[in-house]
Amino acid sequence: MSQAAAGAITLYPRRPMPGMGVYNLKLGMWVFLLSEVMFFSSLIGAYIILRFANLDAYAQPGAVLNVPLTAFNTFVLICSSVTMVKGFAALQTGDQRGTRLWLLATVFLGAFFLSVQGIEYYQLASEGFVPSASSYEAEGAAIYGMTFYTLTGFHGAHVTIGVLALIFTSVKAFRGGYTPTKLGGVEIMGLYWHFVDLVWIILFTIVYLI
Amino acid sequence: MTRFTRLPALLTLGVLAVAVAGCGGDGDTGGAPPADATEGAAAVEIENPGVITGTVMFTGTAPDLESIDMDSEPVCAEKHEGTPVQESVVTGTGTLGNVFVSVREGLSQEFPAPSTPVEIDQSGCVYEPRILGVQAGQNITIRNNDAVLHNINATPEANRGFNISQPQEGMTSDRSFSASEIMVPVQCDVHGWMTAFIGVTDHPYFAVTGPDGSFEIENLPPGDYVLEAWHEVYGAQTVNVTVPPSGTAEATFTYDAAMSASAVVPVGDPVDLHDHHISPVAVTPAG
Amino acid sequence: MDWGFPENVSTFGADIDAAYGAIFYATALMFVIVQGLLVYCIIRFRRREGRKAVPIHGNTRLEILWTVVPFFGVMFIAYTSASVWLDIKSPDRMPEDAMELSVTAQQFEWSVTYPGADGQLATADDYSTRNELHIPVDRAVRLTLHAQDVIHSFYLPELRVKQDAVPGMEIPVWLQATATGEYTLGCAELCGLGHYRMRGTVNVYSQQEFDTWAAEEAAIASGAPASLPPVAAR
Amino acid sequence: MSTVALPEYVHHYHDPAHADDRSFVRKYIFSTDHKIIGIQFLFMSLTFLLIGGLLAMLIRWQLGWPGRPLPGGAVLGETRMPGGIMLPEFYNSLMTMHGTIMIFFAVMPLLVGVFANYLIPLQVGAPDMAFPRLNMASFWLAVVSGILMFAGFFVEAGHAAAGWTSYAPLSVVPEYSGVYNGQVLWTVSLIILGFSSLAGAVNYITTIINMRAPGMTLLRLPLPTWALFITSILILLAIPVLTGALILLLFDQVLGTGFFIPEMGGEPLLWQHMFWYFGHPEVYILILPSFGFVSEIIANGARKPVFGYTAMVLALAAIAFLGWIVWGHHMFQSGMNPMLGVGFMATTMVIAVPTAIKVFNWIGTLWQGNLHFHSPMLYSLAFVSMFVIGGFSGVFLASTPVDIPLHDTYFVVAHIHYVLFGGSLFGIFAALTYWFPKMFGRTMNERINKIHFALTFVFFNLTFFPMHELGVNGMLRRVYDYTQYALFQDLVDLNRFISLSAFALFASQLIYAANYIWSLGRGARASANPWRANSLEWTVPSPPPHGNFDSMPVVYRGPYEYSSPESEEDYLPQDAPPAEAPRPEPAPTFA
Repeated sequence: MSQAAAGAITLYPRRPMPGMGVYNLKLGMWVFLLSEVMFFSSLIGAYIILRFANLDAYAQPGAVLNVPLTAFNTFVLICSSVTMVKGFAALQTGDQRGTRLWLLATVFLGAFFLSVQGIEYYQLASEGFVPSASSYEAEGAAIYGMTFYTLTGFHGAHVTIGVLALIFTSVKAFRGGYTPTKLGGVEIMGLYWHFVDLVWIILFTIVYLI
Repeated sequence: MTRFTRLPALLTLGVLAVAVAGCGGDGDTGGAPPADATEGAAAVEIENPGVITGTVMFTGTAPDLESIDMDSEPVCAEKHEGTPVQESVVTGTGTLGNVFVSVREGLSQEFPAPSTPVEIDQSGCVYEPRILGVQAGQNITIRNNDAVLHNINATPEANRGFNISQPQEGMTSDRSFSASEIMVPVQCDVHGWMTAFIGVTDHPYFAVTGPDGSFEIENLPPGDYVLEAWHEVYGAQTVNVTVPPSGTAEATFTYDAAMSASAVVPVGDPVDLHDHHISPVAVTPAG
Repeated sequence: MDWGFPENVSTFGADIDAAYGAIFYATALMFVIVQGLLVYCIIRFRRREGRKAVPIHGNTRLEILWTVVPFFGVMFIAYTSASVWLDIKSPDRMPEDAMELSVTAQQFEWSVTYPGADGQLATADDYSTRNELHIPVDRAVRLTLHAQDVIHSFYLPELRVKQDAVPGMEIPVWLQATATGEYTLGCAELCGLGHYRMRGTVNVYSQQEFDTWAAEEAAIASGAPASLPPVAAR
Repeated sequence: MSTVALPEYVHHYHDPAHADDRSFVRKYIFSTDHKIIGIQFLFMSLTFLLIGGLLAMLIRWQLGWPGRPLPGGAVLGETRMPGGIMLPEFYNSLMTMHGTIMIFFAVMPLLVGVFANYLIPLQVGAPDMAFPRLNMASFWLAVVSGILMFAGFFVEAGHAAAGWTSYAPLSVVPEYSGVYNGQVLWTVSLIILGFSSLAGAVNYITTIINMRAPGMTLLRLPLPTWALFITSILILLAIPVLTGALILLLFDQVLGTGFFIPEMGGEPLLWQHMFWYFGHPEVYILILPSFGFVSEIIANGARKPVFGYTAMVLALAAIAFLGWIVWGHHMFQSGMNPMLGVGFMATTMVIAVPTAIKVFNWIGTLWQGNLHFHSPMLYSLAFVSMFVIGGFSGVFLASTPVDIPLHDTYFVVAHIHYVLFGGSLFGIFAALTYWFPKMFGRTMNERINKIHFALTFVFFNLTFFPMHELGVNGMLRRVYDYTQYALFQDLVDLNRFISLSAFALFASQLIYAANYIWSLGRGARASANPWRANSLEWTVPSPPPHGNFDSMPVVYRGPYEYSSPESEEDYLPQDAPPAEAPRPEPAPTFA
């Protein structure tokens, strides 16, 4: 047990206990993401139940939604996970410039994803597919619109928060705020980003493909 | 199903939080009129006021009225001689009662709401009167004269609705509507047969016909008006009238028993005022 | 006020009451054991000067015992309950030849629709009663519950029936009364400010009385004026 | 093990030479100190406990004297109690808010907000929480949420009135309920409270996993910390489901969607499934921490190790796990497929097993002990006794056929109050009293506490035990005026008796409140370890300084080594090195 009696402060040794072997911030993020899993599970569960209860109200894949566009968008989001990994790898090797560039690339891809989603929403709305009952002609479409926009909208909100956090992280990276020994911020950012990516892959499968 | 979109509620949540600390009072008395408001249209000086008189005629055979099964509410059944009926169609000899007649177009002035409330009673498990007119902002005093629970569920479109209860005899509640709306349906959910309609106007020029079908609207500024008649079974009609200075205009509406088949009674939705020039008497199938 | 359930006039009510009784005696026994042990410990091991507690950390054999015994106890209760439950609620087990009625709940009344002379629901000669359920004794009755607005719960305490009526769903319920008389009909699920007034009566008649009543009602229904077009409220 | 040293691991321990120079605002209002936050939660939730109790008194007035004007009740206004006569819609608001406030703003923050915050770092030997600022946010979000919830009483058309379960469509459509913004406020408030609980749970879990002192293995954790750990996991996983359901409800309420409206393709039962999928784990959130407190206090009072410590931990975990697969037992009569009912009955019945383990282990802990009946011990013993009754009434409700006559009657009300008041709240009284010296450096008046205990125990049973009888007679819950039913008319006398007992029960609680407040300023000074207990919080001064421990404690044994042959005394602190006598303590203040 090493107690650095540096002045007035007693320091914990690096790992006081046989805990999970991860530092607080990372563990906290994992724990938080568990709750996010439950949140999205509840929304997806509601979607599935409502869809089974109103089979006729849901269009066939591709009948209403623009699947190719969203498939491309999914690819973009997966790419952004790759750039995120690259950024973190660069930071671990001390490559500050690489970190900054990869982070910026992730910001760009995230923002691009959101823009495409915005365009998709705009197109659907102008075709009459809005989340309320009266405006869409197809019978029973109210429940389809409601669930579609709620599910994708909450994912979009998570991506938006992620992009804002990524911008914050990038600014900090440009100021040299991260080093190979101080990389917690980037690592938990990555965890969150990969989670959002993973959720999208599930949502895309359920909402667009099935 | 009609539902309010209460997005503003969300936006004012923060304000509400402050309101708790600040007001702590009763926020629910509704839009009571200012205390110094003088009564009725007297507040507005009308030069050379005119009058509209008229009759709502009725042709054909009036239907038998639906009887109300009040067995489960003996307190109310006792108040009726014989079997109580649903007074949806009240006729005289060739005339129609319970028609709400009001000026729909042609007024340019503003009329402050009267400070005296109008009253509606619940007695013997029916509303009295069944058809009620009130000015926007004017208080409606609702009274329970039965020793049973009544609830008053008003479901307007243009106004904030309410659903309040009066569990004991003698209880009164005051409510008002802020915007004109013809008509606001009122329902007692405990006694499904209990129905009333409240016509809300933003001026004092309205009347409800008696069984003789006659109505009179006084103290009108001279000018051209669109007059509308509304009946819960036979629908709405409009007619053009011209009120001469200090004179009397006549207006006649005619309903036929056959109209009940086609009438969609515009509850809540105002009639299309651009229809009135087609014919002086026209059933407006709105909705 | 009785100490038990209200008088039972339902065929399956006796099974429910028996299940209740069995659980009552089982838990009463456990209650005496547990609270008795607690009181015994409190008195027997109360503080004495100079005595030191015995530092027992546990006893595996005992712990296994009080894991296994309650497990089989409650599983036995669950097993015996299951068949009673399915006899009452499972649509597959409901009597085939039952009289069909339809019950519609709305704020704040029950309306019961009876088949007319043709014995079929949803035909022109149907008639209905408000806040009154009229049934013959000793005959299985199958009711289909509907709700117009919010969730209500069809509650007949003397007939041991309770079943929510959910808007958008059709839920079957069956019952068979064993005694004539007037019983309670209520709403057991909060349905708004008039919830407490949403009650009526169940009239159980002999078959003969019921037929008389039904004939009268059918006559009134067919002789009555055609109802007016619905007022466009609500 | 990585060789990279990360500054995140550095924690500041208290240095007595270094004066605490934080400003008043940083120290007591926007404090990041887990102890201050715990005490903030304490006063917030005690206020709500009082409000929730007052609402219950109004409810009991109406039930004892249906339709009779309450003297002075007219001050509540024409829309609530005109002339002192309660309106049905106000009654519905009262019972809705009694449930909501007691569950979400009184018992839950008392158990978790107060004690998870206060105890976890002290019991695991950490200087503070893993994320102190997140912890502060957790408290202030709860305050915002509480204000929004309370605001509902003052909005037009009154507060939420669809029950604490808020079943759709009643909770969605204003024309059905007569409630407008009150229902929206209810939803928004609980969404915000969800974020508060979540922030707390992330903190507690991380702290317990990562910030234990050396030697504090998982199986040396005191049982309150174990219980709070498992509770936090339940919160972490259950609250997001509620939040999801509430967001859909909010959309239905304000945006005109129809997730729960059948006319629009929605499913009313979906709300019930989502709500109870959260709601049943929530029930365990409301009882597990009390299990922990009571285990700790019974061992202390009996001067004996907890009987079957490992079994106690496993039982906690088993109850928490089973809590996820039993939610349907709230919905036996809801129109759910009856076959599902059978499955849910079976899983529900199984919960009796770990619960029985706990009860027998508590009795085992008393066996051959040397029982000190200090007031926390009395509360704890009452907890065991009352919780057992609540558990037994649960068996009736779990049996699907027996649930038919009992569902939605006062039997359910009796059951929930035996568990939540007789259980959780007795546990809370035990914990509040037991840790009072640690939190405030003073002791509560023991004699007054014992009077409070006796009155509460008697009037609690007089209030709630007869409710079983009401329920068996068929009396419905959530009914404004049961005398409308001919069947229930002869229940008035019993209801009046219950109401009088409830008033006495409420009055008895004021004794405790007065004692609590008086003791804050005037109680006798407490030593560091007045109960002669073993866990780490008793090794530091009362109240503990900012940063808790002077230096990192080292743990050598489990927390319940009472009457160990290793020690001369009948206790042995967790951090006492082997073969070292416990620190001398003055004679116990209880007797």
